[in-house]
Formats: sequence, structure tokens, C-alpha cells
Amino acid sequence: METEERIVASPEDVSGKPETPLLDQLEQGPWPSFVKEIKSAAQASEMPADLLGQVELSYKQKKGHWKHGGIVSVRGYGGGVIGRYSDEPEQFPKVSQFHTIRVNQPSGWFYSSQALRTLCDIWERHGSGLTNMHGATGDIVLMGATTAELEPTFNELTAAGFDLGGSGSAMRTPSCCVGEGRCEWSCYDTMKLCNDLTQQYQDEIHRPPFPYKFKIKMSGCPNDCVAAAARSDLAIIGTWKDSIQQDDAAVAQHAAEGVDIQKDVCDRCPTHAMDWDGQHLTIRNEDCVRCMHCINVLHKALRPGKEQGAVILVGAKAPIIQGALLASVLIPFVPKEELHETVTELVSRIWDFWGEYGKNRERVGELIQRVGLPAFLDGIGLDPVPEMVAAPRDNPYIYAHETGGEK
Amino acid sequence: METEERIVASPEDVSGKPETPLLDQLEQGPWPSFVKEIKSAAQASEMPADLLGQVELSYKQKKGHWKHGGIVSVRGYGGGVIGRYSDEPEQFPKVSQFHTIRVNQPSGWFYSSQALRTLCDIWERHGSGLTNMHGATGDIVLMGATTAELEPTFNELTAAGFDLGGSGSAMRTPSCCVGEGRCEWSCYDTMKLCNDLTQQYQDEIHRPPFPYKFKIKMSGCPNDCVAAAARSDLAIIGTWKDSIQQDDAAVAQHAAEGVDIQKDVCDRCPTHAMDWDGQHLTIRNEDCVRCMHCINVLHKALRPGKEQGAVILVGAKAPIIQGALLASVLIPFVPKEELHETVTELVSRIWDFWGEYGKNRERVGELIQRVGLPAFLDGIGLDPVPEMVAAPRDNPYIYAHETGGEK
Amino acid sequence: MSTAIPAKRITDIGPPHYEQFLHPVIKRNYGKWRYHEKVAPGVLCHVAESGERIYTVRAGSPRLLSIQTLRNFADLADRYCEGYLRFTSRHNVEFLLASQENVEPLKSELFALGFPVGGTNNSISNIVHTQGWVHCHSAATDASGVVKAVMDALYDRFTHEDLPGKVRVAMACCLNMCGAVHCSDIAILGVHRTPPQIKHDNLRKVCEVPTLISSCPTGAIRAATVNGNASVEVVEEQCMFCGNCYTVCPAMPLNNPETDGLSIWVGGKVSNARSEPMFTKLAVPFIPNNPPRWPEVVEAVLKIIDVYAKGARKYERVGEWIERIGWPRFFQLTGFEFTRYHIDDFKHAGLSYARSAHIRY
Amino acid sequence: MSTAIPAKRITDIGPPHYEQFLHPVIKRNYGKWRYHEKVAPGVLCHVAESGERIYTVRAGSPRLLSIQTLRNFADLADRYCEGYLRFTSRHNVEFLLASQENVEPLKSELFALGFPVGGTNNSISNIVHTQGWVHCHSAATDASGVVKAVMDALYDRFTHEDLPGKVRVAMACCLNMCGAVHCSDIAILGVHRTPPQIKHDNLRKVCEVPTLISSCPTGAIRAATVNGNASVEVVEEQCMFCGNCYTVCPAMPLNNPETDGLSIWVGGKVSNARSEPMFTKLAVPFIPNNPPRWPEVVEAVLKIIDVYAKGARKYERVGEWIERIGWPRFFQLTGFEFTRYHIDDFKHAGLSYARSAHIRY
Ligand code: SRM
Ligand code: SRM
Ligand code: SRM
Ligand code: SRM
Ligand code: SF4
Ligand code: SF4
Ligand code: SF4
Ligand code: SF4
Ligand code: SF4
Ligand code: SF4
Ligand code: SF4
Ligand code: SF4
Repeated sequence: METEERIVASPEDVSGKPETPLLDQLEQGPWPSFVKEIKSAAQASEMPADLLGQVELSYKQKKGHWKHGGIVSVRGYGGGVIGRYSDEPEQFPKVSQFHTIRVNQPSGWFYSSQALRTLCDIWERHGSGLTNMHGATGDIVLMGATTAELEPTFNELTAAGFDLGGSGSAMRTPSCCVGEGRCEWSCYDTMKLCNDLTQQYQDEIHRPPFPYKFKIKMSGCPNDCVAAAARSDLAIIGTWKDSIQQDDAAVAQHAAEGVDIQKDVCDRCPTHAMDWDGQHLTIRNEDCVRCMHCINVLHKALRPGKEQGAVILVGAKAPIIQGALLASVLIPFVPKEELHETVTELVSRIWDFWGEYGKNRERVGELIQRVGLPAFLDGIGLDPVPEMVAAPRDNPYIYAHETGGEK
Repeated sequence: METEERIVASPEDVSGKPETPLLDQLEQGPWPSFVKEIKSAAQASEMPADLLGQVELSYKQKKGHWKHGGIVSVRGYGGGVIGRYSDEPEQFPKVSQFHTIRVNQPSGWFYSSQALRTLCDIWERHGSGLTNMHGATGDIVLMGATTAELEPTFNELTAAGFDLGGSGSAMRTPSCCVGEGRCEWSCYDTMKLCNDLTQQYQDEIHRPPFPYKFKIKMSGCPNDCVAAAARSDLAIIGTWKDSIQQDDAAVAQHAAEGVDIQKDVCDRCPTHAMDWDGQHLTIRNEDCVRCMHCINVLHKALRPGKEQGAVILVGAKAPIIQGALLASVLIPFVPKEELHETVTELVSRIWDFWGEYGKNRERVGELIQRVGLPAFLDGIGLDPVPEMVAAPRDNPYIYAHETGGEK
Repeated sequence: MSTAIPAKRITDIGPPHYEQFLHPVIKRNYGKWRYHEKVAPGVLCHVAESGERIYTVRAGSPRLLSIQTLRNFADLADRYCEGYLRFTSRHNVEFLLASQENVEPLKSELFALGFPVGGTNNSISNIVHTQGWVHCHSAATDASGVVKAVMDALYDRFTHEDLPGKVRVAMACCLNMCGAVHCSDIAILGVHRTPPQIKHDNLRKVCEVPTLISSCPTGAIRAATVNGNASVEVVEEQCMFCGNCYTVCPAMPLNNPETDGLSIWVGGKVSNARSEPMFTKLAVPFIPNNPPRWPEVVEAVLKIIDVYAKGARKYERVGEWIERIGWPRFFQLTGFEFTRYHIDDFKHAGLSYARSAHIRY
Repeated sequence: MSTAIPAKRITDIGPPHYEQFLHPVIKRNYGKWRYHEKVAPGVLCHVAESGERIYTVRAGSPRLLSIQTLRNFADLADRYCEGYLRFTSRHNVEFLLASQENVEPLKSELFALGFPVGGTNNSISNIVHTQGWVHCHSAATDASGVVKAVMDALYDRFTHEDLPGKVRVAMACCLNMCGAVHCSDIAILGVHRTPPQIKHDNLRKVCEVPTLISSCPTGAIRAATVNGNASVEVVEEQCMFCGNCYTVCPAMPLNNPETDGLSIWVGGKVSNARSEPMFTKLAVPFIPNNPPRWPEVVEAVLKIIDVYAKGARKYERVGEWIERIGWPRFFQLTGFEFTRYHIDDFKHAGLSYARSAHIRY
């Protein structure tokens, strides 16, 4: 059972701030130091020093000192703030309330220096001066606010054009790779779609309406630079339908520059869809699974095809509760022109089904695991296609009732 | 619910035997016909004609006409006979009792013409004259005996040197590939081991002692010509530890005879363990997973290594009850000299654990699925090795109690 | 019928020792084989380190054999093989010859008797199969008849070695899957599709109710009192017709001529050659029983072999070929419909969903 | 502290539109990029169809940044980038330059400020991580400290592109795995190893008992009366310390300084390049918390990277390399012990057993 003895952190140094011999060791070494960052923030706020003190205590005791957060937010919103309280408020009064504010990032995490400074100024006025750029979901995380400062911070943020992201059983802040902003491989405009969906679902982001969280992430190609397939309930991954665009001269140039095309490209193609005769590269596009490898390596010579769009996958998540899931294919291809409409329609059907059948704290992926993909497809009105499965069933335990014995 | 109307099979022809217009169609066509076989057996017994009649009825009605078998056997044995009764005994009196006798085949299904004739003669005296050469488990199946003839048949069989195989919750008749009898790839003497184990476990074969059936199958190499990995509770599959034996001249000869060594051999090696420079084949044996493919194709040039033995796998079975299982690795390598001893010891530990923890009708493989491989290993006293798993766990749900929190 | 009953009862002697059944060439070279040659379809020659050779002539068999046929085999063995022969793990018969000259005469005699020589290398060997209506109470279809119809159509594939790789076809008449149907290149499987018809009158007499209830993998069976008898009921929506309840209790038959039939499965294998062993996967969920020649089954099997033969690379087994071209293409090429039944919904179903953006268009 | 509170309350406006934050070169060539060049570690050049070029300089970040540092970044952006910059999905900062001449001066300034340039191509980029003792109630370890210690050791791997392929390292401080720890080349994961310490006094006040009971994936939690209070009990053998009960109920903390610690996982990936995405697999089940520098964790990570760097073929990710050499060799090469904990025993455990005779010796 929990040890009840109270260890006092560290003797305070002359300035009245606690000494932090353990954390100070993390100022050493070449990688930028979060301890330095906290100390630097201490120039403008009293909170960072108490944060350091409490973390030092944790380092000493090998134990966290935060209490399970209660629900705090701004007026009219049901999320966007993670409440956090110290369990040693007497020792560290400045972090007795130390909430984080999730501020919705601009698509692709692009900023002007001016916008960054505006955020800094607001945060200097209202909080600890500490941030995460960014949170794992994608938000700007303003780390360390008292309850009283939430509303004022929010008001300044919205005045400056920023708004809160999601938390709780809500639509979470969507995020996307840089896409057409700076990548030649993007098969649709990830930043636009991300922004459009974020704007479209403001209500679902700010007022949790679901059985549990719902995340959408968008990558412009199968490299999936935003790890959508691992951690979003709906992953929209750019791809193409026609043939890889190929520039033979550039292939030759890569070869001349030392790329071993047989070994490093052809032999690593997952479906062996390529042949290299020392002169010419032939791609059997009907065998290509759009893995991106050859394009990645021959980056000046090959590009995704021209008939672009995305594959939509569903249900990824971390292990809690029933085990981690990778996203699985729901719609094999949506032309980029139809993406916004298709996603909107799909999301609304998924939310309806999930709202009706999802259990408390059951992610969409777990719901599908529980009821089975066929039932889920029925529920959202999608026809089964073989692209949805790695392979058809290998057990003969077929429920064939729906048809009264006739299929 | 079952239709209760009785349809009479076919009008009898002049000879008093039923006409079989449907089955007669199966005498046509080039493949040897089981209908012809049944008719030919009818020369010496009255049973085959009634069998034909009943099967014709089944063809007409699209429905079997055998009753669920009761337990019948010979004196002192608990198995070896599958009881079978017609549900139309009035119409087909000669097959009102139509049991099959499972006769344990000689290792490798080798016979002398004399032994075959002895079996035929015994079966002519006591049964229908119909056989399966062989049953799916491997037995000689004498098909169609009355209860009264079981004991006399058995006595003649044992007098001739034959004995019954297994059925029910027993050790089943072991079987093996031809192995050293006629295969250059056999890494241990499958026929001898099969015969030794069969003799050793006579009691377990004849007097069902287990929660369910237990099957052992032996293949001399990873080609697994007896499909052990798919359908035996214990699969003993020959393999080797050192390097593939290679005859360079013969490799060259294969190449000269038109084998495309790069494409058909190297490119198909699952771990790309081979290089062919047009002249010489180099095998990186440390990468080889002993799949047999290169040996199969270059059958005059390559052979398994000299340090031979077997990998022991456990738990294969058909779907009933919890889904089909392929065998999984239990001991990655046993030198051939130690095989008999190791298998004997292993089998006895498995039977002990299974006897104690196995549920009724739970195969060993299903028991392992239920309790988990770690618990099974503890139970039989084997240390875990990485060869047992395709990959280590991918979920963080680790029960770490056994060590009181310390691992 | 019986005549000579031996005086003393002999038991637990096990099978006769195989050594006495080995051809002298085999006996002399046992465990000392060097390589083998592919002589012709159905004919192999194994060469020993000693230089001695043993020829094998393999003939197809319906497996259900009369003693008359077995005696014919014995005669042939005497004539050409010094009296030695064997059967294979796929139920073919193999004649073992010391002299190459005997190969052709033996082949002619076998063909004349109606037993084709073949089944070796990249051909289609015998269909491993089960009892069906000929002997089993559990069967949703016949086995021998389906096999005969299919093998008639595959005859040339047996006598020729012109496929990309080995193709193993298997057939089982119910979900018990006696054989290795669950790991075959192509499998034909008898299926029931309606829940057991409970014989309430005698259920208590012939079955142990708790065992019966616990036999159901989906927990569909519950204790119930019917017409005053202690019996059981089946929650029909939970039943997937596995027949396990019938195996443990004769009062639970599933046979139903209206709804019984067959299904087709593809892409399994057992050997470790190249790829690891694989389970067979669903291709066609249901084909009605259509005896005596099950033409729809024959057609489906031929279709698969046809597209496989055209599309697979050398040595690729059916499952390896499909993995390379992808399941969508398989359904396209065969014209089989992809339905909700193809999507697994049993225990580990969730792991069968396509978890990547790897897609062929 | 607060000063200028706006008159009218503004809500639901969403984030500012990204367009206003795009560098003019990017704006002009948006969606019209042609190819990119690999200039140097941490430096990319994207070339548009128009011929225009945008240079990217990527710098490593501890992610936990003070406003002072952000202002420094803004100053640099003004100086070299016409005021434009971005952050990456792995929390690095990227400066966007129209002129190649500015690249070196910017790099120098960044290094001088303590922010290394690198993380591109086949280097080790930033460790995606979580809150740890700095902000989360659930943490079994710290995150920022572990990351700092590991990245200090991996510094040269960040500033050089000399690995066979990309290596993505991730860290999460509890099983909630905020991030993509479950799909990373190398993952460091905080783990609890003792069941929740139930606060029976206030459980009823702060939690809904039925929700709490149903939160447990293994059904380990049962209703119970303790000291007269309605509360719950945990069947300890059924608990695998996932912490889900604590997430739904503050009266179930798992933190325990004696038994909390870390585990190491390997071989996951997210990209579809070559192989499909893969989950991370267990390498080291437990390493005790050893702040401030967690030397055993650093050592284990370095060990993996070391053997990977030596053994992998070009472009092979860690998981692909292990699949090729096999797990037994991985354990051999790293010297990590293979234990019963490595063998899965959760829901789909049975499918993780090695189901073939494919073995390397
Ligand atoms: C701040 C952040 C981590 C970070 O350091 O960046 C975070 C922090 C927390 N996460 Fe998370 N999650 C964060 C991204 C993620 C991600 C990654 C993602 O979104 O891409 C995941 C994995 C993907 C997924 O959703 O499955 C993630 C999976 C979880 C889970 C497990 C959910 C599951 O279904 O498996 C929980 C538990 C829960 O929701 O009850 C959780 C719960 C939490 C809580 C709220 C703790 C709790 O038990 O209630 C953490 C608050 C910490 C704190 O005090 O600051 N967090 N969490 C990330 C959000 C910042 C942002 O808004 O940008
Ligand atoms: C005769 C034979 C089929 C054949 O035509 O060759 C056969 C026939 C029967 N099998 Fe089988 N099995 C036969 C080999 C197999 C095999 C193949 C093997 O042994 O290699 C299997 C799959 C491998 C396995 O064991 O998993 C097999 C899996 C089953 C099962 C499902 C067992 C399971 O655990 O999944 C059952 C059901 C049962 O045991 O209750 C079963 C049950 C039966 C019964 C006894 C029917 C029953 O429900 O009780 C069948 C009797 C048919 C009859 O009246 O003749 N039979 N059975 C095979 C035995 C002949 C012999 O001794 O040589
Ligand atoms: C006679 C027999 C063993 C026995 O004891 O009865 C046998 C004998 C040989 N097998 Fe086999 N295999 C026999 C059943 C099997 C089985 C089991 C089965 O089919 O149920 C398998 C596993 C099939 C599977 O994976 O589903 C099997 C997979 C192989 C392979 C691997 C083929 C592959 O690429 O997957 C080879 C190698 C080859 O053919 O190149 C092989 C090779 C051989 C060789 C060449 C071995 C040798 O050097 O003598 C033998 C002649 C093969 C031929 O038919 O051309 N044998 N072989 C079996 C003949 C069955 C039949 O009548 O057709
Ligand atoms: C900037 C960023 C996107 C963003 O919107 O922020 C990005 C940008 C690029 N990625 Fe990425 N990737 C970015 C995160 C990712 C992620 C996500 C992650 O790490 O969490 C992945 C998936 C990782 C995984 O599989 O676990 C990712 C997998 C790839 C790959 C596939 C590599 C592989 O072989 O598996 C490529 C192709 C390549 O590098 O050849 C790629 C290639 C690229 C290219 C070359 C695309 C291009 O033409 O511009 C960009 C420069 C890459 C570089 O670092 O050398 N990017 N890339 C992300 C930079 C993160 C960082 O700071 O390090
Ligand atoms: S996911 Fe594809 S399009 Fe997006 S940044 Fe990565 S490589 Fe470019
Ligand atoms: S994108 Fe991938 S699958 Fe397609 S040809 Fe290139 S390497 Fe092969
Ligand atoms: S399993 Fe191997 S040893 Fe046995 S017959 Fe087949 S190829 Fe020969
Ligand atoms: S036996 Fe198989 S794995 Fe080994 S070298 Fe030959 S083809 Fe490769
Ligand atoms: S598969 Fe089913 S019906 Fe056929 S023999 Fe086996 S148990 Fe009987
Ligand atoms: S057939 Fe199978 S699923 Fe249906 S009730 Fe019987 S045991 Fe249960
Ligand atoms: S991983 Fe766990 S401890 Fe770390 S931030 Fe997420 S919820 Fe908190
Ligand atoms: S920690 Fe997880 S397994 Fe243990 S009681 Fe809580 S919810 Fe259940």
C-alpha cells in the first residue's frame, strides 16, 4: 500500500528556491534540456520553480506527485483543458493547480514568428510560460495554468484567432502531415482537409458527445508521416490508382550516383513488381501495392501516379482497453475530389452507429472488434470488398442466418 | 425439423438388387470409380449391394442414412472399431450393422503382396470385402463388419501379425512419411521411430486413457509429406543444424539443364540466404530457415546437412472445437540419436499435464491455447526459448506475479 | 463365415514390422539414398549411394478399394516388383521396381485396369478425402462421389506435371475435417447450415446434458424443459452449425437435405517449402448438393486451377500465388463473389482485417 | 496577471487558417513540388515544378519549451526565414529558408543555442514522448528525463545519417501509451507491476462502481464491502497492471516506487514502405527506475541500435531486420534474456506461437 511518509524535497537554496541536484544533472549533455527550459521559464513566472521542486521530489522518490485530474474547462466547453493538481500543495503551492490548455494547432504546424510571439505573450500573462510544441495529438500544449486563469487565457487566445483542441470523449484535434505544403508525394491536400474537418467539427471537438475519444489523422501518402495508421480512429492516407510516374533519365542518374537499383530498390519491393536490367527500370504497376519504397529511394525519378486520392482506414488505437489496434481498410480508394464529401458522410454514419452501439469508453476500433466487421459494415451501410481483409476467413464457423439458410 | 417421410430407394432390378441410376453415372469417367469397387466387392459378399442401395438413397434425398454410432469393439480393447448402423435397416438389412475396423498399418504403408493377400482373405471371410487403403489417420480401414464378426476378424488379424489402431480418446495410430525407406532427405529414421512408438504405446492405443484423441506424426524433413504440422498433436519433423550439403558440379549441371537458379531458387528463398553469380551458388547457412525449397529444386545437387535431427511441434488439429491449429514449435532441435528418448520423456510429461488439466474433449493444442504457452511450459518443465514464438508479445499486459514483482 | 480361429488370444502386438515388407533394394540401401530423378509423370527413380536404383510407379486410387482390386495390385507387384508395393500418405498406390524395363509394361497394365499413373511433382495428386454418405453419420455431403467427379475433370492434371507447383486438393464431408482440409491448396468442405434438430423425446436417455451444453463453442445450447422432458434448446442466432453437439449427442442431428451443401476453400499448405504452412481460406461459402456429379463444385475447382495455372510463377503454391497477387485479384479472376461471409467473425477475426495501406488497384 | 480581455466572447472559431503562416515560396508552389534533395543531415531542399526551391533546416527539440526559447526561434525565423517556421510530427522545429546562403549561418546559431540540426533521412529523429512526472498522474516513470538521457547518448545518431534505415524511438510513461509507442522501432514504456492500492475510504465518493468494475479488461475487479464501506476488491492474480481502473477511478492508484519501472520494445513501424505497419514487440520486460539518467535504459537502447546498425541491410527498419534474422538471433546479439514474459498470454496469444519448422540454427 502507498507509503504515507512525507519526504521533504530538497533543502532550499539561498534564493528560497529548492535545490534540484538530480534534475541539475539533466542540464548536462548535448541534447537540449527540458530542465534548462523550465529554469528559463522561471524567469517570468513563479510556477516553474515549484514544478522543478516537485519533479525533483519525484526523482528522489521514484514516484509521481500529481493527483488524478478533475474536470475543468472554459465556459461552454466540455474539454480542451486537462486539470492537474499537486498532491504536495503545501510544499509546492505554485503548482497546486497546474492545468494544461490544449490549443488547436494550425494545420501542418506552420507558424509565422508573429503568431508564435502572440502565443508567448498570452502565455506569459496567464500561465507558467511552459509549453509543449506540440502534444502527441498535435495540439499546442500550454502547460501550467491555475483554474482562475483558464477563462482569461481562452479569451485572449480566441481574440488572437486561436481556439481550444479536444479532450475527453470528444472529437480530438485532427492533425496532418505537411502534405502539399512541402512534399512532392502528397496525393491530396492534407492541410486543407485537416483544416476543413477541424472547422466542421468544432462542436464535437468542444462538447464531448461520444462514448469515447475520436481521432482523425491525415497523411498525404503511404509513408504516413503523421502515424495515422497507428493512432487515429479514422486514418486518411493518400495514394494513387494509376501508374507510378517515372522519369527514366533521372533513374539513370540515380544509378550513376551509386544507387544499387537491383538490390536497394527491386529486391526490396514487397511484391517484386519491378525489374531492372541494368539500363531500364520496368514497374508492373498491377502488382504494385503502393508501398512508396521505390519512390522514396529514387526520389528524383519516381512519383505517385496522377489519379490521386486516399485510402480510408478505421480503428487504430493504443492498448487500453482490449489491446492496441492498427487501422484497417474501410474504403480502398476515394478520389481526392470526393474526399471531403465522402469523409463527412462516412464519419456521420460511423458516429451514428457508434453512438447507438458503442459502450462507455469503447473506441470505434474496439467496437468493430466486438461486433465484427460484417455487422459494422451493415450498420454503416458499406458493402464488403476483399481489400478490407488480409485474407478471407480460415475457419468454417459461418453464421448464415441472415439469409434463412440461403446465401 | 427432420422430414419423417420414407422414400423407398429404387425399384429392384430382376436380380433382386436395387437399381442405382445415380451412382451408375459415377462409373463413367477416367478416374477409378468407387462405385465399380463396391460392385466388384459384391461378387463375394451381400453387404456391398445394400451399401450401394443406401448410398443411392442418399444421393436421391441428399441426406446420409447412417445412425450415430454406438461403442463397439473387441474384447479388452476400448477402440479400434467405429460402430455404424443404418437408419433404414429394413430396406438395407445387410448394412444394418456396418462397422469399420481400423487396422494399424505397417510403418510407411509398405506391404508384400503376400501380406496384402492375407488381409484380403481374412476380410473376405468376415466382412464386406471393402477397404480404405488407407484411412486419413493412416490405418488400414476394413469397412463393413457386423458386431458378431468383430472378434473373429480380430483374432485372425492378430494371428496374421496385424493389430487394431486407435479410436476414441486414445493415442491414435502414429504415421510417418517413407523417410529413409526411399528418400534421400530424411533427417532421421521415421519408419523406425513410428514403429517403436506404436509398439511402445499399445496400451494407450487400445484402451483410451486421455481427455481426447492424441496423434503423433513423423516427417523426415520440412517438406512434411505426412502433413504432421497440420494434423498431429505431436509433430516430429526432421531437419538439420549444420550447412546444406552442396555439390557444385551438380549445381552447374542443373543450371545447364535449364534451371533458372536466380529466379527459381535464390529469389524464392524465404530469407534470401542464397547468391548465384552465374557460376557459383553461395548459401549463407546462418540465414537459412531449413525450408527445403532450394534442395527440392536442385535435388541432385543439394542435400540436408549432416548434423541431423528433428524439430518437435505440438498442438495441431482440425477446427473442432475452438478452431483449427497448426503445430507450434516446442523443441527447436533434437539430435536424431536422442529422438526416441526425448519424445518418450516429452510425451509422458505432456500426458501428465493434459491428464490433470485438460477438459473433456480438449486436445493438447486447445489446452495450450487456453492456459497459455508459458503455463504449459511450466507444467511440463521446459524452458522458454525464442524459437517457440513467431515474435514476442506485442501487448504490454504482462502478468508478473510469479516473481513477486521482481523478474 | 469365419473359419480358422486361433487357439490363444493375441493382443497388443502392434503392426507387423515394416522391414519384412521392404523391397531388397530398399533394404540394402535403407537410409543411404543419394538423390532422385524425375523419370516421367508418376515415375520416380531413387538412386542410392551404392549406385543401386529403385523405380517407383505411382497410380491413382479411389481409396475405397475392394479386395478384388487389392489382389490385382498384389499380382502386379508379384509380376513386376518382386512382390513389394506401398501406399502413399495421399492414398495412392506405389509399385517399387528394381528394373527400369518393367516400368512401361506395369504402367500399361495399370492404365488398362483403370488406374492412371501420375500424381508426382507439379501435378495434382489424389484428393485426400473422408467417408461421406458411404459411412459417416455426420456428413453434409458425400465424399467419394464428389471426389470422383472432380478427379474425372482433373485427370489430365494427374497424369501431367504441367502446373506451376504442387496442388493438393482435399475434401471433408463435415466440419470435423478428417484430413488436412484446413491446410490444402484447394479444399471442398461439406457444410450444414441449419441448427440441430433436437430429438427431445430421447435426448435425456442418450446424452449427458452438461457435456452437451459445454460442447458448444459459442454457448448456444441451454438447458430447457420441452413437453415435460428435461432437454435443451439452441439459441439459433448463436449457432454456426459446427456439429460438435451432434458428435457428443446423437439426439442433435444437423442433417438437412434442404440446406446442407458444400463450400470451397483455397490457399492452404503444409510443407515448409518457401513459405510457412498456411490455413485454407474461404473462396465460395455455399454450393448446394447436386449429386451424382456436383457440377458446380467441379466448375469452381477447375476455375481456381485454371487461373492459378495461368497466373502463378514456377513453384508457387496456390496460397503463395494469391498472396502475391492479392485476394481482390483472386476474386476478380475467378469471378467468385466476395460476401460478408468471407470476413471472419470468429474468435480471432479482428486480426484478419487488412491493416495497411498496401493495396493493388 | 491578465490584461486585455476582449469585449465579446468568441468561441468555436477553430485554429487560425494555415495559409497565413506559409512562406511565400511555399504559398506560390503549394501542391506543385517536383522532388527533393538531401542536402546535409537536418537540411532538405524541396524543388517545385516552377524551379523555385525551399530549404528546410530541422533542429532537435526537447518539446517542453519555454516561451523564451520560442521567442528565440521566432527571432531566428525573422532573421533567416522571412519569419516562417513550422514544427514536425515528431516535435522537431523546422526553419524554412528561401535562400541557401542562410542555411549555414542558421545552423551555427541553432547549434550555439544548444539545438542540434539533424533528424532527417536515416538518422534517429526526436523521441516522441509523453508527460511523465512532469505532468501526469498515471506515470510509472518520468518521460522527459529518460528522453534527455537517451538522446544525449544518441546525439551523433541525430546529427548523422549513417544508419541502415530510419529509426523511430518513442517513449510513454504508462500503458495508455500516448503516442505511437506500440508501433515504433524502439519504444521505452513505463510499467506498473503491482495491482492498484484501493482507497476504500473515498472510493464510493469519487467513482461509479459499476463503471469501475467494467473497466477492467481481465475482470479482476469485484464489488466488496471493506470496513463497512461499499468498495471493490481486486483479484490480484488476474491483474496485469494496465491502470485502466485508475483512469476511470482516482481511488485506484497504481504508483509504487518499489515496483514501477520501464520496459523496452522493438520492431514496430507505421509507414507502409516495403513491409506493412507492425506492432512493437517486447525486448526487455523490466528495468527499475534509476533517475536522473536511467543508465540501464540508455544501455539497452544503445545495444539495440548498435547491433541493428551493424547487421541490417540498407533501408531495413529494425522490425524488418529482426524478421530477416529471426528473433532468436536478436536475443543472442543483444544479450537480452528471453523469458516467459516474452511469450504472449493475452487475448490472441495463441496466434503468436511459431507455427512452422522454419528455424535458423
Ligand atoms: C498530452 C498527451 C501526451 C503528450 O505528452 O503529448 C496525452 C496525455 C494524456 N493522455 Fe493521452 N495524451 C496525448 C496523446 C495521446 C495519443 C497520441 C495521439 O493522439 O496521437 C494516444 C494514443 C492514440 C490513441 O488515442 O489511441 C493517447 C492515448 C491515451 C489513452 C489510451 C486511449 C486508448 O483508447 O487506448 C488514455 C487513457 C484514456 O483515454 O482514458 C490517455 C489519457 C491521457 C491523460 C488524459 C491521462 C488520463 O488518464 O486521463 C493524459 C494527461 C496527461 C497530462 O496530465 O498532461 N491517452 N494519448 C497527448 C495529447 C496532447 C495533445 O492534445 O496534443
Ligand atoms: C475414417 C476417418 C476418415 C477417413 O475417411 O479416412 C475418420 C472418420 C471419422 N472421424 Fe475423423 N477420421 C479420420 C481421420 C481424421 C483426421 C486426420 C488425421 O488423423 O490425420 C482428422 C483431423 C486431424 C485431427 O485429429 O485434428 C480428424 C478429425 C476428426 C474430428 C475433429 C477432431 C478435432 O479435434 O478437431 C472428429 C470429431 C471428434 O473427434 O469427435 C472426428 C470424428 C470422426 C468420426 C469418428 C465421426 C464422429 O463424429 O465420431 C468419423 C467416423 C466416420 C466413419 O463412420 O467411418 N474426426 N479425423 C479417418 C480415420 C481413419 C484412420 O484411422 O486412418
Ligand atoms: C510418397 C510421399 C510420401 C509418403 O510417405 O507417402 C511423398 C514423396 C515425395 N515427396 Fe512429398 N510425398 C508425399 C506427400 C506429400 C505431402 C502430404 C500431402 O500431400 O498430404 C506434402 C505436403 C503438401 C502440402 O504442403 O500441402 C508433400 C510435400 C512435398 C514437397 C513440398 C512441395 C512444395 O513446394 O510445397 C516436396 C518437394 C518437391 O516436390 O519438390 C516433396 C517431395 C517429395 C519427394 C520428391 C521426396 C523424395 O525425394 O523422394 C517424393 C516424391 C514426390 C512426388 O510426388 O513427386 N513433397 N508431399 C507422399 C506422396 C503423396 C501422393 O501420393 O501424392
Ligand atoms: C516533416 C515530416 C512530416 C511532418 O508533417 O511533420 C516528414 C517529412 C518527410 N518524410 Fe516522413 N516525415 C515526418 C514523420 C514521419 C513519420 C511519423 C513519425 O516518425 O512519427 C513516419 C513514419 C515512421 C514509421 O514508420 O514509424 C515517416 C516516414 C517516412 C518514410 C518511410 C521510411 C521507411 O522506410 O519506413 C519516408 C521515406 C524516406 O525517408 O525515404 C519519409 C519521407 C519524408 C520526406 C522525405 C518526404 C518529402 O519528400 O518531403 C520528408 C523529409 C524526411 C526526412 O526527415 O528526411 N517519411 N515520416 C515528419 C518529420 C518528423 C521528424 O521531425 O523527424
Ligand atoms: S506522408 Fe507522404 S505526403 Fe505526407 S509528408 Fe510524408 S512523404 Fe510527404
Ligand atoms: S511502390 Fe512499393 S510496391 Fe510499388 S513498385 Fe514501388 S516498391 Fe514495389
Ligand atoms: S517428408 Fe521429407 S524425408 Fe519424408 S518423404 Fe517427404 S521429402 Fe522425403
Ligand atoms: S533451404 Fe530454404 S531457407 Fe534454406 S537456403 Fe534453401 S531456400 Fe533458403
Ligand atoms: S469429415 Fe465429418 S462427415 Fe466426413 S468422415 Fe469425418 S466426421 Fe464423418
Ligand atoms: S452446431 Fe455447433 S454452434 Fe450449433 S448448437 Fe451445435 S455445437 Fe453449438
Ligand atoms: S502515457 Fe500515461 S502517464 Fe504518460 S502522459 Fe499518457 S496517460 Fe500520462
Ligand atoms: S490495473 Fe488493469 S488489470 Fe489491474 S485491476 Fe486495474 S483495470 Fe484490472
